[in-house]
Amino acid sequence: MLGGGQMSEVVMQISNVSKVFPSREKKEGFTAVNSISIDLIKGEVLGVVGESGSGKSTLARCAFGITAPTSGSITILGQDLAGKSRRSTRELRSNLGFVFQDPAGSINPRMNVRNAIAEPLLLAGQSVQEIDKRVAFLMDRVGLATSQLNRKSHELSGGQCQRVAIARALATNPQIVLLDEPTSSLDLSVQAQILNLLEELRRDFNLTYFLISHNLDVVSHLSDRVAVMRDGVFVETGITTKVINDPQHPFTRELIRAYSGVHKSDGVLPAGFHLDDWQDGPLNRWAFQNIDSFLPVARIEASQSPIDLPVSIDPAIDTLEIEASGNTYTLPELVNDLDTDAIVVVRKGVVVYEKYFNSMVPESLHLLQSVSKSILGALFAIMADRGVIDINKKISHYLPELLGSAYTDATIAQALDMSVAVNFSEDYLDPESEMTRLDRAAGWRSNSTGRDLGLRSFLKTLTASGEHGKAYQYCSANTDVLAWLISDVTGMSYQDLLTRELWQPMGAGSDASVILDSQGLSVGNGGISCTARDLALFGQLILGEGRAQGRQIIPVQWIRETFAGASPDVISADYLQALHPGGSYKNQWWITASQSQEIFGVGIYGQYVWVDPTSQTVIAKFSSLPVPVDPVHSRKHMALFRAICGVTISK
Amino acid sequence: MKILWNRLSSALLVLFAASFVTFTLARVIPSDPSLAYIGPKATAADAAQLRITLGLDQPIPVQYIKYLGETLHGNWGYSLSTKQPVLQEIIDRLPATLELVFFAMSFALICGVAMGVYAAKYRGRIQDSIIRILAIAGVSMPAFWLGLLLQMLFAGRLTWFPATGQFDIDLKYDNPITKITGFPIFDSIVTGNFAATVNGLHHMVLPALTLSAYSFGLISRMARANLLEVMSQDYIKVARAYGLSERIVFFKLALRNALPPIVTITGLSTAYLITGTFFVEQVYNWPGIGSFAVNSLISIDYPAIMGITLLAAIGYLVINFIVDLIHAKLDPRVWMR
Amino acid sequence: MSFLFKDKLTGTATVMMLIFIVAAIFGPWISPNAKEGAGATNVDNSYIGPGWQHLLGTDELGRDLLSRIIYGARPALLIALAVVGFAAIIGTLLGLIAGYAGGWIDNLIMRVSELFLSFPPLLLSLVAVTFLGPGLINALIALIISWWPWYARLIRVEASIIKSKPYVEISAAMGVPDRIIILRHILRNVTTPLIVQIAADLGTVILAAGSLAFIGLGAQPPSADWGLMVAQGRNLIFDQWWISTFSGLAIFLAVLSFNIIGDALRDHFDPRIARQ
Amino acid sequence: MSTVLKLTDLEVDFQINGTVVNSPLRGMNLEIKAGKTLGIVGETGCGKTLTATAIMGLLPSSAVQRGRIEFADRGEITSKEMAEIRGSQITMIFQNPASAFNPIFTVGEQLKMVAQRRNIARNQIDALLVSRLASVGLKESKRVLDSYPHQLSGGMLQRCMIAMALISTPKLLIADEPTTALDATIGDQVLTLMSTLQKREGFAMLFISHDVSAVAKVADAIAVVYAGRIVESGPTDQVMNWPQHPYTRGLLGAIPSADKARGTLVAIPGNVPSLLTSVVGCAFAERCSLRSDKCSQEPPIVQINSQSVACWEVGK
Repeated sequence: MLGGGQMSEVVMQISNVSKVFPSREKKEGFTAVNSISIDLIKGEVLGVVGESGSGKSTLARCAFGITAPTSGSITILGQDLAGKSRRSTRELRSNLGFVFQDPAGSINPRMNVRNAIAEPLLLAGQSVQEIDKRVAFLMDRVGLATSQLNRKSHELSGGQCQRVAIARALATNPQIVLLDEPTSSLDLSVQAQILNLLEELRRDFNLTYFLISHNLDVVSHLSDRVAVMRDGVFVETGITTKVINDPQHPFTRELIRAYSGVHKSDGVLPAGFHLDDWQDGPLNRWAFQNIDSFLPVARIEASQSPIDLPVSIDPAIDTLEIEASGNTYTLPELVNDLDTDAIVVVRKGVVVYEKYFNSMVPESLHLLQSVSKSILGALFAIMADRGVIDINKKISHYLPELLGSAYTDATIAQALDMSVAVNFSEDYLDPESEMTRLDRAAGWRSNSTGRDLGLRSFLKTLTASGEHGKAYQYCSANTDVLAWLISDVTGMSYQDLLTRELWQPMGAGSDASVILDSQGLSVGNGGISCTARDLALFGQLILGEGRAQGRQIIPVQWIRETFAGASPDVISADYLQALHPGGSYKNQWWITASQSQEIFGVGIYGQYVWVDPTSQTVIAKFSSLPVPVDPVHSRKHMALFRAICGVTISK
Repeated sequence: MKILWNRLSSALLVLFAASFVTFTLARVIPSDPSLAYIGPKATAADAAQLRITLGLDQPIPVQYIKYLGETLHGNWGYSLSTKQPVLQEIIDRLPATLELVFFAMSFALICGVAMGVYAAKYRGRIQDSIIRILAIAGVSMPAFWLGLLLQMLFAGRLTWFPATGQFDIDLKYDNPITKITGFPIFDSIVTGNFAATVNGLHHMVLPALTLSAYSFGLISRMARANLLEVMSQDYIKVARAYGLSERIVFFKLALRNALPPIVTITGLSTAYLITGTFFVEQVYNWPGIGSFAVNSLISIDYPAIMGITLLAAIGYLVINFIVDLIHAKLDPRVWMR
Repeated sequence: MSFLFKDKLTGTATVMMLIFIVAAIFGPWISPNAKEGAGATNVDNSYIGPGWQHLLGTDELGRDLLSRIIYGARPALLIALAVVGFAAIIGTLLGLIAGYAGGWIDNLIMRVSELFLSFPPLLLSLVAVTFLGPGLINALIALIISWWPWYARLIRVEASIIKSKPYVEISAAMGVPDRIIILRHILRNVTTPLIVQIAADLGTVILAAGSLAFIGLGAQPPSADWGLMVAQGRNLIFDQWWISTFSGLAIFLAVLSFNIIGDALRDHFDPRIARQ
Repeated sequence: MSTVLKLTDLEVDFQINGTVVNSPLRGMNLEIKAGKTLGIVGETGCGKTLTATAIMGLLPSSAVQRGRIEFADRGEITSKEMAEIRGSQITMIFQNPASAFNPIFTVGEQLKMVAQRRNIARNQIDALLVSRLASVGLKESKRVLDSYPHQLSGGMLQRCMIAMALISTPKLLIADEPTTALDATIGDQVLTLMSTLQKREGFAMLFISHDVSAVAKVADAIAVVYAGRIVESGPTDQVMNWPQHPYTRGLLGAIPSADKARGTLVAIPGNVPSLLTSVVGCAFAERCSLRSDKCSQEPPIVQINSQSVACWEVGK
């Protein structure tokens, strides 16, 4: 064992061995083994573990003189193999034994067991009697009956073939044995027999093993020392128990995790992640920024010539003191209190405040939740203006699939203004509410109900609850219907439409993404993720009456209509009036009807785009609040935004 | 593109070497070509004089370079038996042979693939056995003998088809074919010479059938074997597991996968047709390269033999080249390398 | 050997092949008229149709056709064996060297054999026999010239596959000399594909030799050679149809039975294809 | 919870000219609940893959099948009915992704063929495929769809295969050694992906593998198969931690690891039986250390803890 320290005798010395194969693609060739050095100590088992293409077999073949290395040297028992003829090294080679992976291929199919084992003895010039004696001894040691002496490889099982191979490897009493994937093609129960046999023989004959395997279990079981190989180099070498229990290299850790019987999430998903919980805190801190790790998304592409807003940070903003919900906060305190992930303030076209939290960076995408609806509103303005759709037509006119559902008689405009009368409970916490069903249909929650497979099939099941256009009723499904409708009418995917009509024209700096349901339909009600900067840019576009980069992108008329709010004839909702007296919902935007005439888009868990025409300010804010909706959070946000805009006014 | 260039350059090399081999064969081997030229009664002096005239006294490499230069300039020498320029003879006779090969190949390909597919579909049943016997018979059949048999039966006994020739003899008086491309049947169609077309096709049936037997056997066997090979692949199992209909699995997937090797064997069997024409044209007195070749061989007409050999090697190269192109087109793994 | 009788077709072919072999060996003793079979003419009896007297009729020189055909079996089988045998020996030798040695030797041998293969099949033989002069022996040499490259290529591929088998690599790593590796491991394992190829080629060679004889470049009169006999009967095909028909039938049946047996042999040794 | 698949006494024989030459399945009984995973573990030739092939109705013509297959709310289904739901309600992923895709068609063409078969409107297919590829973690869907199989890695192809299996939102996904041909780390990623997808889509899964630890990672319940019959089944934790059948114990004891002293692996003597021989009584008896005279008779199924064990000797 290794414990012997100074007693240890090096039987094989591999120094700076490299092997380069000629390659079609690369002129300099493909480097399978890249300058590896390691010593093999008498009596030890050195295990090399690696995946396919790691170069482990090539290393073994170089070490045992099967192929010549491109550079470096190999010393076996003090002698160098390189450059010597096969004949002159025969004696040295008799100290080496070989066991390969393919049991059947290891034995010449034309030779019987006796002759296969006898081959190395014949080479050593032994007499027939000596050979027969030795073969009988070996057969016994590897657990083969003498009755099998005359069998050929196809008459033996894989395990028996491997026993013959081991017997041949031991024929000349070698010191070092190469085991190249010795059990990889064997069944588990046979593998155990062979592994036990190998250990027994090692002990009895004081053998040194050079073990190569992709199987970490096998290597860690049999080896004293282990080397983890990847892309031609050892990424980690050490005493087996140490490497297994305290791996240093990330690849070793990955390998160990793959072989551990317990199922752990694969590093992309955080501990405790479950599809039914990701929207709630604290998981949402990670999830909102990493939607694409667990849900299918499609790309909304950035502009080729992005607008880079000028930056001039206003230090005054951080010194604000804000009164909210009976407390007084400094602005950083309030921002922190509201679980902010990112906040960007643009005043008169200049970025005056920009902060990121929770490991967000300016390039990070964050889920917009229902702020996505406001983006859809803008897209519909563009499409209606171009005559692609008529918003006063019935939805079923464009989507006959929805005939019979709540959307049979509702118009596009009514859906945009959330005045469709539909049996829909927007209760985020009730597992049987339509909202929860919608989440399941969109793939946002696990679904083992067998129903609501995809948005389309869910939307068809919604029923009308009365006359449309009479009363405001917030219903996320409306927006999903609209996203479906517009991509069906145009024959383009929703993400491509957004790329072409909005994201690129407005000069977005980064790609955004939109979540897809299992059928590939974009989740319009809340599936967009983008950077805080790009959301602010979108707000800026609204503020600038739809113009960007010298082009009118969103029709002015529509923006003015939106600012004007919904018709007073439409019955409003108590919670809306409580928060925004006189406020309303129009074109997928919220209208505050306050003195400053702000409009905004809002998503659950604290996502906002805030547009204040009075102070010419746009605020984009991402958060990961612990609960979807809470009036206290809402009031604090209003206070925060108005305070920021107020600074502007005071200046 | 690089593959294409590699193929082309190696083809040129092969051609160069092939011409050298034929040349060497013609020169090194004992029978002195000059004897054939002047006949057995000539004196030794006559022969020596002729050897100088023909340049046969010079060293072989010199002769070869000279020959190569001449060949490249289109001077393929004069046929010893017809005393005509070899290249002219070849150009005159090539269309007849190519038409024969075209019809034989078309027949072999269509029937071969159809039969192969049919046999694969009914594997192990009586249909399969019958097609198997037909195919083995096809590759075991001496073309010259099959030609004679068909002549005896369909021309001699049944008189359904003419026994020999490309057209009836009177045709050139009654309905002469206007020469456009030199391909008689093609020209007759283009010029609307209906009578000649019918007559030509009528003469075509027996020789084409005879010539196609071998290729038919090869192609049908290969088509069957490959279809079955493909049908046992994992991806076919997957297609079935995903509920694709048997019709789509068999005709859209399997047949498409089996095509590349069928193309290869078609190319190879076209090569067999090249030498096949020698015997078939001989039997049917077909005025093509094949009968010219046999006559040249018998009379040791070495300029003609060398010309024909060179032409055959070129033809073989062209076929292989086309096969490679189609192959690459059919199998993305080839052209993406 | 039971695979030679695995189905009716193969069984029939085996029986047929045995008949040809018997005819080739015992021809002089079993033919109805041994003298005529050997070439003696009997002009009075020329052009007698098939009947009880002469089962297959007589030829233009009055020789009993059946006897002639029985006598023709020997040269047909001999040339097949000789051509395939020599081609296999030359090809195996070169193929083994190329496959095991690799490198420039491999390149040289393979380029040369590719050169021979760049002619359409049989063409090289035709040209060679023309310049060598007609005759059975020359035809044999000519056929060997165009046949050996196929074997070289086959054996080379097989050898290079076997060369990378673990048992060969282990032997080499143990220090076993190349010579012994080639003999002990490689040669012994190429025998199967070699036998399959030989069996498949025997028929084809009979066909090729017949073709040479038919255009007068093979065996010369008065030898009893099937291809030659078809040629001799060619102009009589409409009247004395039996001469060409039966001589050709002999070629056809011989080739057919060899091909069927070749298939059976291949199926037997290569079960992957047989399953289909 | 509803049952998605139930096999009762499923047997398969192979016949040549009317005589049975091989009986690789000798009475499989199993049940898979909606949204759950059943793992089948066993060594070469125990009948794992054949079970999947039989369920899919893809046995070769030389096979004779007996027993009941019940599927979801349809009850017992015939092979004809299976042909209807095959590829839509039941889908399958295979061991070797490199050979499971047709080499001469692009991945996109092959996925489209499957989607078209599912009667999905032509204009929705592209979006569907993009979504499906995105959901299996392939973001560059365009590049993937336009690729030929040989241009993609094994891991990517297996993801494509999973995407293909989910096109029709199946009720049951059969995974036949889905990670065997992949490197361990890649295989582990695929396993994670399958669990995540299962949570989201709610399909039930029949997970077949020779790799006990892979099965333990994903399966809710495990069935250990030996010689064409289940010898032990039960919840994963139970079977992994308290194996009852001597074969299960042997199998788990045979897994090498750093914790086990060298040379002390449980080595079941002998070899996995070939099924050419007909089995009387317990097929494991000849390799079993608990063997008794009774073992020459068919063992009863006994309940121990929450496991069902087919053995005479345990639980006595």
